[in-house]
Amino acid sequence: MEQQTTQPSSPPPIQVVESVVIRFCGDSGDGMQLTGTEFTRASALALNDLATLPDFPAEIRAPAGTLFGVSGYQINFGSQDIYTPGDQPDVLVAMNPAAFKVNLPDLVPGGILIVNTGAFTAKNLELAGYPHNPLDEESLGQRYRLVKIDISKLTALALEDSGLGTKDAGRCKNFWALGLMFWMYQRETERELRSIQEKFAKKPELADANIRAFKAGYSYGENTEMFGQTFHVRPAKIAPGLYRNVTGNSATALGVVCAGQLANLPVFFGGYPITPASDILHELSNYLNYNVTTFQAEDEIAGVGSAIGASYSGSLGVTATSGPGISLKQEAIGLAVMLELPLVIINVQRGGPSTGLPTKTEQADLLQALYGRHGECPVPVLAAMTPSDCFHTVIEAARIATKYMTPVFMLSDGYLANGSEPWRVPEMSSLPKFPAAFRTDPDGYMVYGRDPETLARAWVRPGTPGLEHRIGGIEKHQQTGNISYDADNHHQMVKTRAAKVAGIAREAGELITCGPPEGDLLVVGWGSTYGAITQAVHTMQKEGRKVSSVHLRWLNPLNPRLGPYLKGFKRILVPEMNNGQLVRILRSEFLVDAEGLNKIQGKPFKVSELCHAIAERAPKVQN
Amino acid sequence: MEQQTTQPSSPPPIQVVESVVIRFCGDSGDGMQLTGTEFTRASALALNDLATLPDFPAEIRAPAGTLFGVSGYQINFGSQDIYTPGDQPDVLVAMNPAAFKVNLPDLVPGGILIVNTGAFTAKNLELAGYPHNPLDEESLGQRYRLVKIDISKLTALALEDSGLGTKDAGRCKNFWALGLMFWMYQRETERELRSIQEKFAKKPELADANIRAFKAGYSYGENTEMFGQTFHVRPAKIAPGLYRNVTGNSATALGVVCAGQLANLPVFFGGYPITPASDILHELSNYLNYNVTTFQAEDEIAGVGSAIGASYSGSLGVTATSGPGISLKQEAIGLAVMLELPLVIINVQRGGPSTGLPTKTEQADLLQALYGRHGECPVPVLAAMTPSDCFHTVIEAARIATKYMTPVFMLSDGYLANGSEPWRVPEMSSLPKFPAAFRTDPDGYMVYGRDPETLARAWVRPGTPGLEHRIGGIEKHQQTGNISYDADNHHQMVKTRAAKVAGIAREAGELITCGPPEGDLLVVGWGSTYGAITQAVHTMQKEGRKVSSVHLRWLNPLNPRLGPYLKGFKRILVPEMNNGQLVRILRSEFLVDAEGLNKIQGKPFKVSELCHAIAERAPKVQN
Amino acid sequence: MSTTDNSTPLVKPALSRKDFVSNQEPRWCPGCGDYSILAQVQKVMPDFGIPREKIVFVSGIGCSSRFPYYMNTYGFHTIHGRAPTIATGIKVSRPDLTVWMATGDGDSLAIGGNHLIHILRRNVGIKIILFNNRIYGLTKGQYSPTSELGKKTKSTPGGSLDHPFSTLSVVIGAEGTFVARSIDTELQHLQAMLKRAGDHKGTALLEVYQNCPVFNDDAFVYITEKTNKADRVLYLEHGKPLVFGKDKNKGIRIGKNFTPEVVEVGEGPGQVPLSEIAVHDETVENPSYAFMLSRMEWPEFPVPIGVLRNVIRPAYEELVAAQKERMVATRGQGNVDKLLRSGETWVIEPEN
Amino acid sequence: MSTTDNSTPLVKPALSRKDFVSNQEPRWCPGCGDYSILAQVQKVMPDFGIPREKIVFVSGIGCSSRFPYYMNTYGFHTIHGRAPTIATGIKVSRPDLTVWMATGDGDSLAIGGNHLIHILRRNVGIKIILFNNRIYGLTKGQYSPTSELGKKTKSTPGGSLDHPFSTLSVVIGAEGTFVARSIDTELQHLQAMLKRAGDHKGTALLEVYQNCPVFNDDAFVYITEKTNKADRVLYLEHGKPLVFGKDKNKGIRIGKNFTPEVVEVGEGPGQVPLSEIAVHDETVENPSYAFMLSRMEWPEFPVPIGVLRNVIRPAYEELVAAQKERMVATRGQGNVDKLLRSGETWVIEPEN
Ligand SMILES: Cc1ncc(C[n+]2csc(CCOP(=O)(O)OP(=O)(O)O)c2C)c(N)n1
Ligand SMILES: Cc1ncc(C[n+]2csc(CCOP(=O)(O)OP(=O)(O)O)c2C)c(N)n1
Ligand code: SF4
Ligand code: SF4
Ligand SMILES: [Mg+2]
Ligand SMILES: [Mg+2]
Repeated sequence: MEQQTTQPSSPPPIQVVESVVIRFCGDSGDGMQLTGTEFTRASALALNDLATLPDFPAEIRAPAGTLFGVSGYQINFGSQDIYTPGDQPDVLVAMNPAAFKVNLPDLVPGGILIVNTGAFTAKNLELAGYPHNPLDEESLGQRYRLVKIDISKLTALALEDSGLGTKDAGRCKNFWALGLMFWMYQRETERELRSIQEKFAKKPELADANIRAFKAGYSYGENTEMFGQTFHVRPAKIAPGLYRNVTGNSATALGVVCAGQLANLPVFFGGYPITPASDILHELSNYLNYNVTTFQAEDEIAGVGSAIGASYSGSLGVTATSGPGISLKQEAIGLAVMLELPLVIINVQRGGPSTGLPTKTEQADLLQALYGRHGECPVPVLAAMTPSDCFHTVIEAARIATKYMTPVFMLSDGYLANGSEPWRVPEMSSLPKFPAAFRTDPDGYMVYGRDPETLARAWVRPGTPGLEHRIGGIEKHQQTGNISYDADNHHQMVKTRAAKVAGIAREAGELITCGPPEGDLLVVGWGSTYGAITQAVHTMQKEGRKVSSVHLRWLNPLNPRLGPYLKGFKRILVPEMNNGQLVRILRSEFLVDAEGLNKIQGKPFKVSELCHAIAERAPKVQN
Repeated sequence: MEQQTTQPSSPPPIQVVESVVIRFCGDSGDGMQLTGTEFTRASALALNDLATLPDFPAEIRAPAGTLFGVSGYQINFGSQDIYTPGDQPDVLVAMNPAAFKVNLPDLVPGGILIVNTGAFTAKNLELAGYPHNPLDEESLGQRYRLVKIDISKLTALALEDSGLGTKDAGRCKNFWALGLMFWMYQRETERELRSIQEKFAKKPELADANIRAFKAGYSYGENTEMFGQTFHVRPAKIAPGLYRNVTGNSATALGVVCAGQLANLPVFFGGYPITPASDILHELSNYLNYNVTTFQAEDEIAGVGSAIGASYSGSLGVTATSGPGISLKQEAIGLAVMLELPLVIINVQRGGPSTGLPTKTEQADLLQALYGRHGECPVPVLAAMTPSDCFHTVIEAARIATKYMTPVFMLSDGYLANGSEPWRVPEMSSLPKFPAAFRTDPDGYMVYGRDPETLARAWVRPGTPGLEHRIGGIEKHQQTGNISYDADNHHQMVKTRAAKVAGIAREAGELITCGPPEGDLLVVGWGSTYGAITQAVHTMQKEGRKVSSVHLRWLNPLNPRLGPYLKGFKRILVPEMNNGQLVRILRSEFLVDAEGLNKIQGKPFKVSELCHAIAERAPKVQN
Repeated sequence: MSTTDNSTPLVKPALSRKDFVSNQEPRWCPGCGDYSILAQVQKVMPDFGIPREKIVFVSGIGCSSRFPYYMNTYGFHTIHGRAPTIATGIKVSRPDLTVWMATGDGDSLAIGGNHLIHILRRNVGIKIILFNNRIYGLTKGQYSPTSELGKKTKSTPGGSLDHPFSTLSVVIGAEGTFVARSIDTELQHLQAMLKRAGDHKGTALLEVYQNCPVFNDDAFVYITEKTNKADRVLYLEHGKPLVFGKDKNKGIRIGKNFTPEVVEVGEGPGQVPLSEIAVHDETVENPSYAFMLSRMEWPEFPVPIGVLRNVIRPAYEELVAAQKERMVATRGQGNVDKLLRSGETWVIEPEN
Repeated sequence: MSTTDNSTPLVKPALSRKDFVSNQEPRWCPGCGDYSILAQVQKVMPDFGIPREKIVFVSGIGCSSRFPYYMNTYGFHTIHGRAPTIATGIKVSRPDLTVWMATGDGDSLAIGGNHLIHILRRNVGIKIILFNNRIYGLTKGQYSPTSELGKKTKSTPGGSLDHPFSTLSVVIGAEGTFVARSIDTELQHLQAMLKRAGDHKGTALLEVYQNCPVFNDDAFVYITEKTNKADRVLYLEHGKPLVFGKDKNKGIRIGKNFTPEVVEVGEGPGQVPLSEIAVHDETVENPSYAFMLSRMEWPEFPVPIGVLRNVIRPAYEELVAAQKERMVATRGQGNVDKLLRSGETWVIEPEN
């Protein structure tokens, strides 16, 4: 918590802080995800900038009280630009011993630690593997600003005459905690009360109970004056406009809908559920009235196959999955490369290899996107940088796919998928249209004739008279598209397919950079590390270090401006949530001694980790 | 035909030549493959060194007389080391107009052109797209040593009273041509006659007819004294021992059988037919009495899945396929990586992408072998250099798989698979054994405990009391193997899996080089380009160019001696039958400006193409 | 441009067989049964009255899957086993197209088995011609999931050990709504079955016994040979009793526990009156009857040829279209600007 | 070491339920039907008298596929849908092992459908427990291939459009030799079925209706609820007539064209005498009868529970072993040196 008191001499009742990181944690059944999202909304409405990180177990409902059943939700909100959900919580709300045990190590020293003592029962302590109650340790209060509250009991008291059973009443304690946090950060409560009403509209007795709990928590803060103070985070300076929160998966789904409209194409989404990509399917299934068809196939191969069939027939074919699904889809993607049909392939990367860490984030499928198919089988690859950027990235993927008649990979990851941020909602009219052009003229039609600039072949919808033709996965004659086993023809077709994808470099636009175009160190990133890298580079620049960063939205082809740009720096550092993938490409492509910084923990980089690595490589410069 | 007449002044009846390239070509139904293999055998028995290249259409039996139904078989035999099937035939035997049309461009200027005029009928000419009979062109006889023979008719005549129908008699003309070539190269006929007897044992009338045709062809040469001379290729200086011909697929199958014996393990082969890998399944299915089980699965995934199941239970699990099959198997291979179970994966590469050129050769699946799976999923990769080397390579793959508890890729290709060469058959007793060790001691057993040197975990056969344990594809605790979502544990496990594979570098042995360790140019090759590169480098060295070559048997990890070795050369050239794959790895790994030489034509490099590329880069040095 | 321009004739001239012949020369082996199937398909195509451009032939990989190249319609040669997935994408996104699928016993029942059973249960409007030659042709002769037990092939020199599928049992077990069988050499019958399949809404599966003279010659000679045919083939006709034999004197009676039995038909001793013989009904809702037919195999039974099952269930693409329409009807045609602004939003005013 | 050492007892102490409980705590949701299935499996395991180390539990991916972790035997949690392939590799290479497989309706009938039908036709000796909760549990609630039409789930907010499979129809269509069904809450019955499945040679498939309280609660309450159970469930017992109902006064008669019908049993008017009621026979060779049972679904019919089909066909691993033995018998145990030297060879003599 970077704090700055308004009147340093006498402690005021309201302390102004620049940004705060709060983590709510408890049992899977404790409703921590709900608590987190409600608090997020309130912070957004208070015009703070923010970023969030939900973290829940792979188990659907792990047994209550166990360590592996702990669920958490972290939010970083502030009056400056917020790039990440924060390295370490300033405030930890722990609802039971297991959550306490798992999360305490992350709390910043001196941070606020709010504990629900009511859950520290003998049984829960045992489940968490505590021989003694850790709250009894004296040092705890010395290391943190410890606030012990029997939230369970206080909630029960508040609901005494609500008519609710103990079990149901117990479930309201997350709203009690939420109420307390609303008081601490002086959040507007009216809207929250309405929201609870709406959420539990079908069970008014629960709505009522949760409201009571919420109010009780709020009053508790007010009446006990816990810290003798509350905190205020000023509104951030944010571009004017209409805002909402989006997660990466939501933004992706919305982007797919928009892409269809911008391309003037029906959307066909073929997929098979898999964590953390399933929500894209779920959301799109709600948008059928937007000229969208969703198809839950029998497996990933059928998912991509159906999308290819739809693309062939004149739809925007889209498929989304995670690593294991990509491994299965590669043969069919290769077919689409050979057929030169548009296709958008979304990979919401998760921890691997194999089943790996299905609910955790990682960036380890980059090389697979580039090289995972047999034969020479180039596919353009784009990566999203932030949750809301998923929207723009998937639209860009669709634009390239239809313009160049090629499958396109759009890489997202578990962190983007579930993380959320405020998003200034664009007007459709502000987004450039890219209406698909179908060939209808039989005159001089060559199935593999090409646009001289883009090298794209023409898209023909079956149903068009006079253009009947046959295509398939066997190598084809470079004009007629008929089967050809000719040696030179094959060589040229391989070269042409490569040239077509390489030519997409002209679409890459400006480099996304932070800092001057020369210095001691350049940090090169891609994907979801954008926020953490940017924040770290800012911080280090402020310390007077000659560090800049460049962020790659295009992984294949690379932005043609990148090569020259790299030359301006003495060292190059490539942080990735993998064991070193982009770094290999940069080394091979530009023969630069780029160095990897690799974190393979199923978790995003902390800003501090990056700052540390930068500090080691870029000295403070005295002017 | 590099020829050297023994007595330059007066032309002798027998001309001694150092090496000859002959190509037999005709319709798919003309029996060219049989003719080729018979001639190959006779040449081997004449103690020539040799290499062969069969080339047949993707269609099972394309309609007679069509261009796409042409089938060819090329053999290069000589009295010196023969590394390739030869760039251009010195002798072309064309059995019909379509074969004539497709193959003539390859014939060396001034080469011997033997044509079966009997097949140049109006219908066949039309099928081949000839408006006029090309044999009527005068220039033909000026450009080549043209020998027109109505083989069809002569064969018919020879079989006049054989009682065979015209159709069956017509089928014997390939033996007529074979007879002629036996005469031209003075091959021993006795064994051939026996071989025909054996081959047609069940149809004695056919055996008889073929023998007659064969003899008639031989006599024709003798009686007409076609060139006034015959040719002699002296025996090559070949290491003493017992020899046979093997194709790459045969050698692979034999290698798998031997590997099982050397490892003291039953072999389980799970596969699904695919060109050009199917013969490995076919051959192994004949070796069930060698403690081998073959399982033709419902698809490639089931093929590799069953092999993994067998490995888990204590067999040597093996699977073989080609590109499309690898694309499908990747998810399961990733599981095997996670489980750390031995598995041999054979990829007989063919032309891609997608269905591509199924019967042609290519080397375009290297990057897929390295990076084709989701997540950080390292697998060792080995490539065979020659048909017979497939034997040793697959044994090495099995040794590494069992020693390090890991899946191993063995890369072969269509050229190796179907090409053949004489092979000095090893004694089993001369091959080092590597008996598999199964853990049986429950004391202190940790499912993911590791050998400190190899980092291999212990292999436990189900059925072993006290060692019951559970494994799966989810990330696991680095000792117990239990499911673990722990961040640091995941990081360390990714690093450990990578370190284990990297550590296999210690097995790489000496570099395979040709030439001094420094010079103007180093040619780096892998896989089936070995022969062509070696021959080209030899040739260019003789011209006084400072060129050497190094051939990589290990693609992952790379041989640790490679990096230092590269430093000795001014330029590095990497010829590959793909669009540049190894070259990327070398550039990224060693930051050297290695340059690709890429041929993507479904055909091996010609020696001359390589010589040309070398000459451009390494000047002739005057001493 | 006048909208009442009369220069374009409104009625296109009827198509003929030749209109469906593409410019690619078939590359099958001489004598392959695929030629006959191709010819019959080209023959019946004009009867549907559907313009060429509205027809798509989709296939997997195999000899039989080369089929689309030879049809002068839209054609799509996909990858091994995946034709049903691609065909589903085509039909669901474009219900106006008539989609046929050509596939082999390996393509559809080995690698593609899963997609086959799922397209059947969904009842996507695809007309599937399954070329069953009981062998892998294109890869040069390995046994397939329909190869008989003990078959010696390249991959089973000692004889195959895998109990074969009965194609139509799998199809019926997977909820197939139109299930039929014919033979490459039975030209009239094959044409009739193709017509029936083409007319079906939902997935129509027509298994065609196809001879592969190169790798599995005479695989079906046991029923196609003239002298035996009448005794070994049961021609199914809706509403007619299940009788067969040269003199139509043998019939199928249903015995205990649903077990069919072959009986002699007649009024004499040891004979069974025609009234006890099962009467063929393609339309029985409950698939158990059709399943029973699918189990009949010579020598125990005659082999049924014809339409085993033909019931009506909404085609998948119709359900998809209707659901979309329902959503449009209840929610209105989607307005993306509204969608983007759905849920909780807030406005940051420009500072002035 | 003496070979007659008596210190090791020859007979191991019999195992108990607890011996099969692993040290891993189940991570299913409270109230999940998987707990009951696990408990019943652990309960019956000792009855087979097979030592723990000889047993392998294999699974795919899904809630149900976590099963192996909780069994104190060898266990293998594979990848989604592929358990049958890996189980096949285990059993064929090691027929001495007892291999069980745990799988979900998505794992086995969506992504894994092809492997399931192939393991069944081959009759590999695997005992498959198919946890059918008619939903994808682990991915948090999408419809599965067994979900009823119109089901509203996360991926089908407007109701699903895919006609479901009847699991056991697919299984019988794919040549299954042992086909049974039970329910998670029917503890005795489930135990009995597990025993039966465990005793079968070849592939045994036991479908267990399993409640997923989180995403598809009470999916089977229409047959499990006490008041209705007797009228809605048909308990199959070999040799007993197909009667059901509280008073056992309803029965199944086989009507025209193999169509079963529910009748009232009795001698009164409008009633059907017991003699006309079908008598259950698991062992009918022809699967048409079992198929007919697999089609019975409430409300038209009671839902059959028990063993639908149980016939004997050689297990695949036995055929494989026998073929190998035959080859060894005819050719002798292979000598690799000879093999390498087979075919045409020649000798290059050392020059001296
Ligand atoms: C992924 C993949 N696996 C294997 C193959 C090789 N392959 C091509 S066709 C075929 C089977 C052909 O049999 P079938 O479907 O019965 O067709 P037929 O040739 O008999 O008409 C196989 C195994 C392939 N092309 N792709
Ligand atoms: C290749 C792959 N695709 C998708 C998934 C995601 N996934 C895991 S389990 C599952 C379905 C689970 O349903 P079911 O088999 O019925 O098991 P249940 O959880 O209901 O017991 C899916 C789609 C995966 N792990 N791997
Ligand atoms: S191999 Fe058989 S199925 Fe294939 S084209 Fe030839 S005859 Fe026909
Ligand atoms: S989600 Fe359903 S099936 Fe999965 S563990 Fe929870 S209750 Fe059981
Ligand atoms: Mg076939
Ligand atoms: Mg389920």
